[in-house]
Amino acid sequence: MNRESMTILHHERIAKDTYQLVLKGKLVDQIEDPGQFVHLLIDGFYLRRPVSIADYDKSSGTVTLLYKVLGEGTKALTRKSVGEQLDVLGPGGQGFPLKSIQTQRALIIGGGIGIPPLYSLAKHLHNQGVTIISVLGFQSMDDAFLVDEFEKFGEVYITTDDGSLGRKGLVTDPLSELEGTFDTYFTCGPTPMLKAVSERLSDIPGYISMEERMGCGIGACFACVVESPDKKGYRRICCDGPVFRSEEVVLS
Amino acid sequence: MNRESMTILHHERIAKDTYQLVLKGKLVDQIEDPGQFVHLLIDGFYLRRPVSIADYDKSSGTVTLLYKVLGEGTKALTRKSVGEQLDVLGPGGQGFPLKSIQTQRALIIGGGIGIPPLYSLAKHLHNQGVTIISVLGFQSMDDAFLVDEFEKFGEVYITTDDGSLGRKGLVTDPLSELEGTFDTYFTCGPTPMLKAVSERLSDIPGYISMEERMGCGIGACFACVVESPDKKGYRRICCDGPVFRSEEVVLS
Amino acid sequence: MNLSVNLPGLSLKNPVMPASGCFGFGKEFAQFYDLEELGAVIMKAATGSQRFGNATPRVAETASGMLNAIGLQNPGVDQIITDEVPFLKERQVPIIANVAGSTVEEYVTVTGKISEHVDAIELNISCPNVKEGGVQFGTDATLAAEVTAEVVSASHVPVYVKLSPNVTDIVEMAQAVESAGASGLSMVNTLTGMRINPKTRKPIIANGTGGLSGAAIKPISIRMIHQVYQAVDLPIIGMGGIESADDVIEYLLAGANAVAIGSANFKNPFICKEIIDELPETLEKYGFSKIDDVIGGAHIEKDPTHLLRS
Amino acid sequence: MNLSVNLPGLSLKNPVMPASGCFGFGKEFAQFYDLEELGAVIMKAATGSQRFGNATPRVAETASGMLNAIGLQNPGVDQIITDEVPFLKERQVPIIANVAGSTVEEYVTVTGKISEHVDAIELNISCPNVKEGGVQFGTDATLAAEVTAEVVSASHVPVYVKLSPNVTDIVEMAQAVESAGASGLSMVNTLTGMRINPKTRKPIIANGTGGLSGAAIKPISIRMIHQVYQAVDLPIIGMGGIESADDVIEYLLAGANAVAIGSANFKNPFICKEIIDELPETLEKYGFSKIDDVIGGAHIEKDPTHLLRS
Ligand SMILES: Cc1cc2nc3c(=O)[nH]c(=O)nc-3n(C[C@H](O)[C@H](O)[C@H](O)COP(=O)(O)OP(=O)(O)OC[C@H]3O[C@@H](n4cnc5c(N)ncnc54)[C@H](O)[C@@H]3O)c2cc1C
Ligand SMILES: Cc1cc2nc3c(=O)[nH]c(=O)nc-3n(C[C@H](O)[C@H](O)[C@H](O)COP(=O)(O)OP(=O)(O)OC[C@H]3O[C@@H](n4cnc5c(N)ncnc54)[C@H](O)[C@@H]3O)c2cc1C
Ligand SMILES: Cc1cc2nc3c(=O)[nH]c(=O)nc-3n(C[C@H](O)[C@H](O)[C@H](O)COP(=O)(O)O)c2cc1C
Ligand SMILES: Cc1cc2nc3c(=O)[nH]c(=O)nc-3n(C[C@H](O)[C@H](O)[C@H](O)COP(=O)(O)O)c2cc1C
Ligand code: FES
Ligand code: FES
Repeated sequence: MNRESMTILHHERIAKDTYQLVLKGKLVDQIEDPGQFVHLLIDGFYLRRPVSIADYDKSSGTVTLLYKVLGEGTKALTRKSVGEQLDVLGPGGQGFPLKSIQTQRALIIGGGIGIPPLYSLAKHLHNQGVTIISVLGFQSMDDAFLVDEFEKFGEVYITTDDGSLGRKGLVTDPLSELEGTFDTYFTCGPTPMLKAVSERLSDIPGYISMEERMGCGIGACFACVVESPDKKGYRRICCDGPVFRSEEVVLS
Repeated sequence: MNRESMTILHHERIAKDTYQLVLKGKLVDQIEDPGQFVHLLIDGFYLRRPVSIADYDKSSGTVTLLYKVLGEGTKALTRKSVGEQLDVLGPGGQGFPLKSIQTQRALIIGGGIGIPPLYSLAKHLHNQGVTIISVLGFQSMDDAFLVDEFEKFGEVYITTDDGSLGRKGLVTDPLSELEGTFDTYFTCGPTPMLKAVSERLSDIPGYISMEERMGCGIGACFACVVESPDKKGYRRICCDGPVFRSEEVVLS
Repeated sequence: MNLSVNLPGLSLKNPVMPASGCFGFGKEFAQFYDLEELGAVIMKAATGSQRFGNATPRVAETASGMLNAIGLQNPGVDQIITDEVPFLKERQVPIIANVAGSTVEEYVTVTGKISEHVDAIELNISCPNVKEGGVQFGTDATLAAEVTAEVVSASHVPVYVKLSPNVTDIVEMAQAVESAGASGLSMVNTLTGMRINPKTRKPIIANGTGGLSGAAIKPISIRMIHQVYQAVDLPIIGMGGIESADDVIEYLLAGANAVAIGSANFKNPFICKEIIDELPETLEKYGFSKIDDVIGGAHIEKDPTHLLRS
Repeated sequence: MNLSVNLPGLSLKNPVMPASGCFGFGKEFAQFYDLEELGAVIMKAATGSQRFGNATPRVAETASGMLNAIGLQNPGVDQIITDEVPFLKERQVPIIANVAGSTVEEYVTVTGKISEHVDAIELNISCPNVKEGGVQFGTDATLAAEVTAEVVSASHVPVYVKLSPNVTDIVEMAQAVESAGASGLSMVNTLTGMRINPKTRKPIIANGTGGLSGAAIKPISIRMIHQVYQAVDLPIIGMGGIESADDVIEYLLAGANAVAIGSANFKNPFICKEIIDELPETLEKYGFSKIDDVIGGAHIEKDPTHLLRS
């Protein structure tokens, strides 16, 4: 992990309130797994913003982030222009442990702005020859992004809250019909969704990527803990996660 | 007075730590007299920064400011680029009351970053046919600015703290040899200088332009008062000044 | 949307007013917008006779805030009544007089005089910037109750006591002035602070200490209002670092019935008007249909689940 | 330039250390720079047994600061001694243990154990984020003196008492712990605050209130240190919002003998090292030739006239 002033190569709106940001810098070299994140310092804000690595390319030293405007910080971030610098701390946390994952048929379940880290994962798995089925949930058609990209990796099911794209409903809805078609699942999204998914698929190996408000982002402040069912009793999302095996954490 | 988002037309270093900033906007129309100021909001800083109007042109709607980097706010200001916007409140305060000033031979005494408002004044007086003698003081040659411009209006005496330009010493030093050559003086600079000048020239009509830390800059908060020798007991620099007749205020 | 709020002595068309000391007596701001847009105007502090205040510098900048030690400079209550109040009276806007003093007698005299000309009194027992009086009354519950009781009986209009945040137990202070007869609370005044200039090696403010205001103090004020709302039955005018309509909602949710905006007027002289203009759509954005539904909303135990996801 | 400072139990090569709770037990920061660069390390709070802390969210952002309510999560004193202290002991850097508890007995037990392994104790009587103990000790002078006296007699090393800023009279607190035998003061802990999310209508922090830290609180801490410096004879470790070498000078001028840097480590994990590196030239810029000349400089009456103009 390092702190670097990275250069903005590309910055574009890709869906409603959703932006793609491509940064160039040396810390890309240190990325180990999909699902890790970077911690962005935005001028005028006190705390850094964690954003998942959606894609990266070590040969060109670039990393792609996809973020949604949810508050003042992400709103201010949209005003940064190509050529400007951004103070980045990263790469942080433990991603999807590619080397130890044993999967032939992966189910990817992403909700809204939880989808970006799954893109990088799906790309890697696809390159390894894994069969991929994706279920992507959005609020509505205007919020949808990365759909074409996921379709390159395999079958894609879309759900939207209002039915404006794919089927109306939640990402858990297609799960019953997909039963038996995958050996491992990978999910990221709001905590209630993660809870619903992991309860539904409790007998299948799964990896979930979590979010929590962070202080340090490096494991020192204990802001970002989640309960674990073992003796230790907790995990820090910023450094033990954000990706956990489903049985490693207690969602509430 | 108004609040306006003005456009930066020009921004350039003109001497050591000293910058020229040209802004375009409608509030230029409201400038009444040289010596008024604008109040600049710099991103990330809580209070506005008062900066004198060094020059203005109503036909093109531009105002020229000259500022020195003295702290964090002015340092941040240097990073603003041509084409960007600046949040400006102004024009503020009472300048040199051109309509009521009766002078044929004016002595202008400026110290360092107190010189800018005197430039606009000298230009106006010169256009009205007034004879102008200027005494400009700087820390050293590297800090000097506007010298050529003042020379267009008449004789110029330069003093520097280290003697690297003009004569070594204070702006008060040339005053004895200038005795009798002027009917009114106009001065702006650090308060100890204003005090020295006004004591030295106590029998001659004079106008002084003052500085003080400001809250509102519009007369509402009473941050910027200076003692006055009358019943009222005080003047607010931001709205009763910054320009005062020398006998109107008690310098300390 | 109806933004009106009714408080003792004050029928406000909206819950936003400028805070004392940050708006003079209104004249300077009248050049920017019509003061009738405001919920009310809180005037600069009035004392028994003219005061010249502290030496300069009187203000210093801090991170997301400022320090001030004006020292209650004002022309004295009589001159305020003759020279300043009439300008505000000409407008359809409730007037609140901020009353300060060094002794109980001074508070009582000023209140007796000025309360005939205004709609409410804001009793300033919390000014940290004067040598005598002021803040002692605001940090000692017994003294606070004493001066409140005297002022309440001298006043022709409801009295809102302005609490100091420089205390261990804000609830104790609120309860003390409640039992002494206050009609409302004004929360909070500034926190005592200091900045030192490394170049001069001295405090930037000539007075040494000054009162900290601005966005920096908002979380402290919100916490205190949240605490006091649960413990007393008085309406609260909330203040400290308000800069946006969202901030107003935050204050109302914590338990304020109306709000005052102080130092932000210095950044942007239009701030009060702009926030008033934005309030209706902000309320709507968060699913409120009137101000009353927001007040104290953070204390309602029922979980508005449908609102939990953004 | 010689940056060393000598305090009871602590021989510091420079006056800069990370503040408790913002640096874990050092391991995470050791990946960024050599911890031996630091004046000392203040460890995260230790309690008698393991604590899991509060529900999440535990942090919220504020203007120029943050709120936290971690709730003293830590593995307990025994595990800290076996699993955490050795890593720091391997390095040439003084260690300060931050001791917390719910009862005097817990404070005494923790101190007795951990003081055998560290250079000084920072007695945390000011944590606002736990239901019992903690902040009550820090806001009541009698209780503060009592726990201080007990801890001092249980400790093998000097005890620095960490004061809470949430009090009416900080001088009274400082004097109370001074007479109870404290060797030094640590000033200050966080100010209790709250933020409410208008979308959920609830406090952002699950605990409701949290402790405010960061640049926002610097003027309050500076003021308190300036007051306490004049009233007690103890060395002071100053903290609250330090983000630059200039801030360090401001703290030392106010009366701090050394400083701790907390939340700024989250913005920039290199902050302590960067400030230490900048200190010599910053001291020189302001005309100082050693740290000792800066400490308490704002209290010297002689006007350094030659410095008044910049
Ligand atoms: C490991 C991780 C990966 C993430 N990846 C992405 C991503 O790829 N794309 C994306 O759009 N978002 C992602 N998020 C969420 C993103 O961090 C928040 O949306 C963002 O911080 C909101 O900032 P704001 O200034 O707009 O909101 P504000 O509400 O103004 O933020 C205030 C504070 O709360 C924190 N905060 C608010 N919401 C969240 C949240 N959901 N999670 C964590 N902190 C929050 C902010 O970081 C900040 O400290 C991720 C979060 C985590 C923890
Ligand atoms: C009426 C008036 C006209 C001025 N005209 C000019 C000009 O034309 N060119 C120029 O370079 N400077 C001028 N100044 C001084 C200028 O305002 C300060 O140099 C500037 O505010 C310093 O800001 P900073 O952020 O660099 O310093 P900081 O020390 O970081 O500022 C901190 C705070 O102190 C205030 N402050 C610091 N020094 C001064 C000062 N000397 N006067 C008033 N406030 C101060 C700042 O405004 C700010 O609120 C003028 C001041 C006044 C009152
Ligand atoms: C320059 C200035 C002067 C003030 N004068 C007074 C005053 O005369 N009486 C008073 O009760 N409060 C006074 N205050 C406090 C404000 O009314 C308000 O309580 C405080 O500033 C917090 O609000 P803010 O953060 O919006 O500024 C003053 C504040 C400032 C900044
Ligand atoms: C996340 C966090 C955790 C903290 N934990 C502790 C703690 O365990 N013990 C303690 O005495 N202070 C604790 N503090 C307070 C800091 O040590 C420090 O006193 C305070 O944050 C002010 O300094 P700052 O503004 O530089 O952060 C904590 C602060 C933060 C932000
Ligand atoms: S954010 Fe500090 S431990 Fe995770
Ligand atoms: S700065 Fe407010 S009255 Fe002059």
